[in-house]
Amino acid sequence: MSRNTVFNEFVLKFGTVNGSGSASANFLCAKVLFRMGLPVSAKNIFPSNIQGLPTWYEIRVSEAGHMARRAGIDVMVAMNPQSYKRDAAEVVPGGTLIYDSTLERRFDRDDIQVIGIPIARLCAEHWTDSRQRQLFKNMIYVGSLISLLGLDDGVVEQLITEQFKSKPKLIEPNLKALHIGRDYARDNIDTPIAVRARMSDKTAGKILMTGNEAAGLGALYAGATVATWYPITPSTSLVENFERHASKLRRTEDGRHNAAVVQAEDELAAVGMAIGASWNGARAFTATSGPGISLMAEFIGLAYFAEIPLVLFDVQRGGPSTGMPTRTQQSDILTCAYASHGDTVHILLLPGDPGECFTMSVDAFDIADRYQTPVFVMSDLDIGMNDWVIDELTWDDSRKLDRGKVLDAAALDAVAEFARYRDVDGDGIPYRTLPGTHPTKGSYFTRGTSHTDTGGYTEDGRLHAQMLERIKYKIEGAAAHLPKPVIDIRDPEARLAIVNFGSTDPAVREGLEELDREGHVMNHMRLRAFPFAQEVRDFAEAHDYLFVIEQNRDSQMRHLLMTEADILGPKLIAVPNIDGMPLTAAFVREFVLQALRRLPGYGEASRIVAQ
Amino acid sequence: MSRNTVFNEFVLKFGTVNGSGSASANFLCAKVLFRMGLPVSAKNIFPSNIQGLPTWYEIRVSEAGHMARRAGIDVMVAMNPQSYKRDAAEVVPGGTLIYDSTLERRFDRDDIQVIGIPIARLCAEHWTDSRQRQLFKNMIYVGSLISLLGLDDGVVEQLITEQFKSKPKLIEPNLKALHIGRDYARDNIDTPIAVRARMSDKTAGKILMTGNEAAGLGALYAGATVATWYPITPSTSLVENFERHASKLRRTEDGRHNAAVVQAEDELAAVGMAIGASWNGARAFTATSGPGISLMAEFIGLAYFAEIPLVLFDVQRGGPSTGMPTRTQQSDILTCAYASHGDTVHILLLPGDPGECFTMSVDAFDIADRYQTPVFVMSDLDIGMNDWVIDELTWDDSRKLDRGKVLDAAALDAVAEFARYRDVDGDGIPYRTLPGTHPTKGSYFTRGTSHTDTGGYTEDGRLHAQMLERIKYKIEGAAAHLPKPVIDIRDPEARLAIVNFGSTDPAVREGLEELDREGHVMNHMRLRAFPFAQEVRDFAEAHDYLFVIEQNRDSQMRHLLMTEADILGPKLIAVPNIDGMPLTAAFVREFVLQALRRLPGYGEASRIVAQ
Amino acid sequence: MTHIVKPQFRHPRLATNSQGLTRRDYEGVISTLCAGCGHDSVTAAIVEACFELELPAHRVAKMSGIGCSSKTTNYFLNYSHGFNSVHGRMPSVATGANLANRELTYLGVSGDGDTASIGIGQFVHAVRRRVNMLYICENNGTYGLTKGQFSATNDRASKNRKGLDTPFDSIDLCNMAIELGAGFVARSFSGDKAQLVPLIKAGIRYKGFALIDVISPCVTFNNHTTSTKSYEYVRDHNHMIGRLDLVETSAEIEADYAPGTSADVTLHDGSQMRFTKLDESYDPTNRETILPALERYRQRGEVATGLLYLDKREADLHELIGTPDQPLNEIDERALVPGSGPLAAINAAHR
Amino acid sequence: MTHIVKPQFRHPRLATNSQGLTRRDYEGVISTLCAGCGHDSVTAAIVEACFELELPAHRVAKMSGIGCSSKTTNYFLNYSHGFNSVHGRMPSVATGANLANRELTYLGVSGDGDTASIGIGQFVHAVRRRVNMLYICENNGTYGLTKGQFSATNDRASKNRKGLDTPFDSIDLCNMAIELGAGFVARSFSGDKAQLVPLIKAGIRYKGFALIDVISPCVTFNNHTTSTKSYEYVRDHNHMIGRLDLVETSAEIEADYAPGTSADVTLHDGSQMRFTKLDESYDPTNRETILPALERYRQRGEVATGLLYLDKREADLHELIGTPDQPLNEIDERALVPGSGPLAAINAAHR
Ligand SMILES: Cc1ncc(C[n+]2csc(CCOP(=O)(O)OP(=O)(O)O)c2C)c(N)n1
Ligand SMILES: Cc1ncc(C[n+]2csc(CCOP(=O)(O)OP(=O)(O)O)c2C)c(N)n1
Ligand code: SF4
Ligand code: SF4
Ligand SMILES: [Mg+2]
Ligand SMILES: [Mg+2]
Repeated sequence: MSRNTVFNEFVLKFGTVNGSGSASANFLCAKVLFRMGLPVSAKNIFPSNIQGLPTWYEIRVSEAGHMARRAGIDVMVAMNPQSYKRDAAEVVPGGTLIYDSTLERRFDRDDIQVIGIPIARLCAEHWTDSRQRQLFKNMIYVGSLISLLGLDDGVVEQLITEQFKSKPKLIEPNLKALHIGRDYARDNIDTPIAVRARMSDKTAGKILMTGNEAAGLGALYAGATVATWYPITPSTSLVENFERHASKLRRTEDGRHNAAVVQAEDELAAVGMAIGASWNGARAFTATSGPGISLMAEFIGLAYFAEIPLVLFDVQRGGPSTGMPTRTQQSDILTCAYASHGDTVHILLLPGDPGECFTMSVDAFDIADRYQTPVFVMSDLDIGMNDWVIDELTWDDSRKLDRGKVLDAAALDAVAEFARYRDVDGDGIPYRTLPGTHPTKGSYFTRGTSHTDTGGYTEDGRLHAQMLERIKYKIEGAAAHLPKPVIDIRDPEARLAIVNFGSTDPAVREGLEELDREGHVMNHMRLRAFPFAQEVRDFAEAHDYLFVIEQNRDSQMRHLLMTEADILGPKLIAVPNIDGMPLTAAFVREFVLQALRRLPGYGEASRIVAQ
Repeated sequence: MSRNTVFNEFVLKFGTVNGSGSASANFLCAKVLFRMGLPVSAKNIFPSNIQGLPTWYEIRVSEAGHMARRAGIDVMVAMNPQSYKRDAAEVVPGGTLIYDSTLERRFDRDDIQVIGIPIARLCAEHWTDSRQRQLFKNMIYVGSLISLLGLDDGVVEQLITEQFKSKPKLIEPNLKALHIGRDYARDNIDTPIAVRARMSDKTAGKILMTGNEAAGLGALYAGATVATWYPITPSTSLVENFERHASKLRRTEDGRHNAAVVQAEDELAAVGMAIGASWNGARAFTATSGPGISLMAEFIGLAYFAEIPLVLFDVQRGGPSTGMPTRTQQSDILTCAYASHGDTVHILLLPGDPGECFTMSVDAFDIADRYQTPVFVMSDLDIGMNDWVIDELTWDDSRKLDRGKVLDAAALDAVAEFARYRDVDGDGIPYRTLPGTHPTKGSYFTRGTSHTDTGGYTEDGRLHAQMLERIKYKIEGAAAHLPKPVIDIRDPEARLAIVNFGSTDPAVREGLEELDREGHVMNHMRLRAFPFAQEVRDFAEAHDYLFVIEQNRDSQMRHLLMTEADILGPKLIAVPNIDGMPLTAAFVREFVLQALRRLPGYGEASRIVAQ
Repeated sequence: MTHIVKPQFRHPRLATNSQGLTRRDYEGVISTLCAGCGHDSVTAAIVEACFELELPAHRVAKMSGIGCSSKTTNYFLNYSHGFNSVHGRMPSVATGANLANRELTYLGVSGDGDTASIGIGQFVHAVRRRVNMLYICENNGTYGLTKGQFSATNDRASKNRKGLDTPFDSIDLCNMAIELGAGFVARSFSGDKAQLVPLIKAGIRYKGFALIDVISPCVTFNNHTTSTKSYEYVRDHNHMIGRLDLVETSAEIEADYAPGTSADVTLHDGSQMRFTKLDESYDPTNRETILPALERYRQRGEVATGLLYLDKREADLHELIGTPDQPLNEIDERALVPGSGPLAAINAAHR
Repeated sequence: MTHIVKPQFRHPRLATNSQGLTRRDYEGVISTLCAGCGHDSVTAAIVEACFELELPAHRVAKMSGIGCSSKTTNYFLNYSHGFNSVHGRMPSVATGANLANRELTYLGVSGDGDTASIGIGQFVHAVRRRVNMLYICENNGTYGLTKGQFSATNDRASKNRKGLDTPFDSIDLCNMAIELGAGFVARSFSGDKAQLVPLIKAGIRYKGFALIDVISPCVTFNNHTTSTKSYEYVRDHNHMIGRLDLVETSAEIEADYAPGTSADVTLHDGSQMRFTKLDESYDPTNRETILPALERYRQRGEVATGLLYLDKREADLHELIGTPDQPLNEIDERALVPGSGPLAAINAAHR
């Protein structure tokens, strides 16, 4: 340990081959650091294939709490010769690269510290079975990090013991491999590396969870009973998590569980089933990604126009088309906001981390039932599949599900006339009934064709227009009851602000701090729902320019801010990012600085006093 | 004929039962008036069913050339008791209603002239077969219009003779029925009616054609050889017309014809086939309406990203969902402009009448080939299925098809390296090759996943970003080469203008004239393509306010003008219309006047001089 | 046009069933189909079957796609909820509805375009999932509502109104369903109410996926002499392979019958299906022999009607995937929402 | 990761065929599939078959959907254009491509998810249209690329890695294709190159829709002992019903063979398919007997492989709809654009 060692602020990256078992070893490291009390952010950068290609895992450790991805690797564990070149190039000057020195390699960098550990040889010395030789390699490099990086011995061993609880025979050899790595590094490497982890206390009350697990749990807590889906990266694990938790938490006495999960034949069927179930009074949802949304478009229009509650999770990935299935983007915003032909506008919820995936997932069902309309939860690969540090999940046991305006048999007996599509309360929201409720009252005909307020078929254009206007009014009315934007007034005098949503938030917040340090204080609004609340307009009103940061090419949220929040285009500065990687603060800072230079009067320092 | 008779300016409407054979009788009347030298506009208002429901046919005659639909019926031929009430209510005071007086009826209107003709009785007297009795009823009311309205005897008889050319046996009884009606009216009705037709010369060089026929012909003239489609109102007749004309004009020596028309199993397959054919070098297209576009979304994104030429006709109908399948709207604008998930922007052509359906259909294929991207021709039910008076179709025999950048074997031999997705010319448009061209050069792999410029698979986010930026640049470059807006500077000083597109044009032009007469002179721009040409921005720049008239609820074109032509929202006054009927000048006038009252400084008279 | 509800005066002499409902109560709004359309006869048969089964009308959910045929769900069972979804996708909506509440009766009506073209994928998978529903395909070999294009069930020999041939072999929905392991597969003819009503009754009672492919002529677009889906053609070529009766009460079940000509199958609810063979050699429960038998009829140009196939293992989607007995849409919130308790363990597992 | 082109040095001793191409010339870029994946063996068989057929590689169009299997079109025939379209929709893209140019050879590769789930509708209709192509389904009973979910071809008896049953009956693509009247239907096994190569050759030569359903184990997700799509299971239960050879030259055709054990069918291009029966009673040209025969194998738990069905009427979509002989994409502009002349008549007809 040198005097200049940086503690608890670094990026550790693993370059491995997929399908080689490295994923769980890498996750183990993230968990160890987390248990050491350190905020970590773990990004899995994996190929769209199953085995044999380069894959990476980045762990940023930041005691200060910066949880965005950060470029510039401090410690690279380069276990994949295919990617040596790229991996070496990413290491910061003075950083460290650890590789398997069983065969000699050169990395063409004099400015980094290259540490060779003869991992394959060590494995060969201790194991004969080839599968074991392969697997334990991973544990050897983890072990080496105990010595080299300061992973806590006890925490690692504790975690390994927990991990193999159900297969106790595996604990021993894993610990053995761990120790081989630890001891080799301890005994053979004496030059200390520039960064190091040590125990802290910054993760009390926190957990490490993916957004897909949180969203799946949210659906469970929302009382969803029907999940119909079609596998697609990166949304698959959402439904899998729903099912897994349901099978435990919803178990009935006879060993079944109160939920139906059906893998449909495609996305059209998946959403059709969700609509059918929802129409019939179950809370139902589907989860998919961009291509699935495209396929669901026709059905989404039906749900909108026939006013059927529907919850869709869009875990966004790199588009267009099949695009970059294992990379992250926020590029389905326009597609979802206006999904389906004809005039349609849909409610979008925009979770900013896995914690909000949980809460917004629950909210989505209430909102869908209340407004009888599709609700999209717009997650993305970064939130959905990566482990984030979030607050422990909590639940308010007094919370009741809001099933919206559903008339039961008694209520039907009490009303003079039931008209499915009539605006009785002046809020644009009609009452609905469920099939089978009452022998003679409340039945109606659901259709995607134009209809009267009792659900009868009509070709009277004025009635059709009224119906559409009411639906528009209903959805506009929802705006005030959706999750509000999170507004951070860092300086009441600031004339500039950053607007963002979703997974870019850690990068934006870190970027704001950096800009602040350089004299550019800006306010911040993170959007959490569409259609926009009044607060969004007010915030825009209060600033001269808004930098709209989003991970898509065409600045889709900026479009919506112009057209649906009436913010003038020139006020909204587009900050698009489309390389498919989780956003970095550096990107935010650089892009904003560049743009500032082009803004007359704001270039030098933007701590500008209101005129 | 009274002294106050209005000549050649009236609306004649037929209220009949669908499936009763009235459609051809009504069309006959429109043709007669047209051949009498009178501009006519014929609107078929039909139910989404096959037989037994009310259906209407409106013919506006206007020697002055106003071809928009006009409310207020001068002569109503009310042949359907189901709709008597509505039909009578639509007649203008002083107007005429003609009905079948075989059974007595009352119409509760003292302010209109009600003429009874005992049509069923006349039929029963002359024919015994029930089908004939039914059919010839129609010809009897046509005959009565010779006497009552001034349809020209000779022209009618000539047309009947032409119509039954292939079934000459039918000429005689049809003429007989015609004469029965004519003579009965002549001999029994002596009060003249307020409007009348007489010969004129305003249709020289004109024809009467539907947009679907014109678009089908356009595809034929563009050299399209593969048409793949799925039946849907109102687009079906487009492909049917393509096939019908192809079977005559593309006949080969052995009796086949140079085209393949395939009815697919659904819209996904229809567009998939068109993409496959286009990829393989045939000019291919599909035609559909809103629900079909929704279903095609995933494939459209593939064509966009893999850069495959594709022509789609969207004959728009009332949305959302199944909506009003037999009514007109312009509500797929946003859906088509941004069809498919991820970042996509598509070229839209916006024909304003069947004449442009022909020319833009031809253009669409050139543009699709040139830019290697989907091109939508955004027609609608009104243009597509109604007969419009347009200039005769013409064709420049020196015109060559622009097949875009396709390398043949010789060209491949000449290039050092072929890279499918490389921007060689700086216009963002790469070169493509067709399968089977060259034994060893030019093959590449087409995919919807992210790719390098040679078509290889990549997960490198920067390459993906470059690819998407190039495609964006390519499409933006197309803007200058698409059909330009039609700009009518009615007063160079005017600060106000109307913007519209598509089938609303006759109503807008007539409305402009009316407003003009009332002191509100406004300029006019009819959009003809998206992305927008510079002229669109310039026109907006030159005016204070633009009324954007469109047949959808959410003012979708206004959205695009804000976001894609950078026109400030407050300048763009939304004028939405969604009752599913072809637009009227009265709507334009009234809406604009209302809006004017809310515009400070423009309320009184808008002939305002530039400040 | 708004939807026209039939006048609701009650004829004092109309018979009521055990639900206190008359035949009239099983009707819907007035049909807007063409006079003579086969689909209206199917509607009438459904009304009759539901009346005879004494179904509580409101416990039926009527599911359909888009087409003339799909419209008919509005023309029967006014006390039921109906769902006219999108073209070709009724099976998924019906599956979802069924998942939410396994206790209602699901009656799907579709057309040959809706089923065999755009909907064939969903059809196949609904069969495979054994969704407990009766799926009636009103098969006219044409697209009625879009004015007479050929559908995929149109026979190759058949011509359209313009005298053009279908160039392709037709899809036989019954064969396909049998191949996929459907539970109950029948073919019938809209013109034969005596055959159709008991088939509908049995199909409703069957637990699992029941298909009735009803040839239902389109008088406007496909009833000409060269069509194999015309009234005339079907009347002339109809080959009834057997007669089916649903025997509900144990008293009736005891009644004897000529042995050898009949095969009885007891349904899950205790009622019996009595199948009287008209074609000696045809056994609708033998998967191995029926497809070749049907192929022979086809080659002879005969339209085999009746119960074509019955899988006696009545098991539906819910049993296959093991959902609880209680309808999912009726489970109390308290049984669904785990509450704050289990979150402690979940949080702990994520540290 | 960019796509990796194999090193292109030519081994001087590599045999060339009449096209002047070596086996290596029929290869593609390096596979990124899991080591041992069945799909790589199918790729190798395709390379071999194309080499032996002496196909001009650039006259082949490689069509696929999405999945591990669909990726493989990149791993053979580098000189061909490939089209990796969207999930489950390859059949329509292939149909369109074929419409544009009837002279190329269309080779479609798909997976069981791509074909039997999301793609079943397009599959059914491509079969029905008799699109002239060889459609290879690399069937592993699972979704490889999305990590091991059950697919619709997974047998009911089969368990997944977690020991769970598929609750549903499997879809048998061969039976379905036979029922729909496909031209050429075969089943094979990726582990049996000797059987697979001649089937691929014959399937390519057959004019019309040819299906080979190749059981192609997924070593990562569905090769465990309880899977019926594992190497072990298929090896143990493989029942070859016959051996197929493609005999190209008239000289070879003359060569005699043991009579009674073989049935020869002459293809449209003059070559012959020689079918040597291994199961005496199985006649792949008899529609009536093969489905029951296949049902019997199934009940015995046997996987019948070989040429299961052959429709001797070779006729493809183009013949059915009567397109001209010349590929549509090659017809000269002058023959396509009617020019100003005919407009006079058209205009006249609209006055
Ligand atoms: C997505 C979509 N495509 C096309 C249509 C147009 N369409 C309505 S009904 C129909 C065919 C109906 O045929 P079938 O199911 O046989 O019913 P039938 O009218 O013959 O009873 C079509 C193509 C539509 N409504 N939606
Ligand atoms: C529209 C759409 N939905 C889902 C996916 C995700 N996806 C990719 S491959 C695949 C399944 C592939 O299974 P199969 O066809 O059997 O191929 P295998 O990988 O087993 O060879 C799925 C569901 C997708 N790419 N597109
Ligand atoms: S068009 Fe045909 S299917 Fe439709 S209602 Fe008329 S007869 Fe029936
Ligand atoms: S996951 Fe399965 S199907 Fe995919 S490459 Fe690996 S072994 Fe093959
Ligand atoms: Mg039909
Ligand atoms: Mg598979």
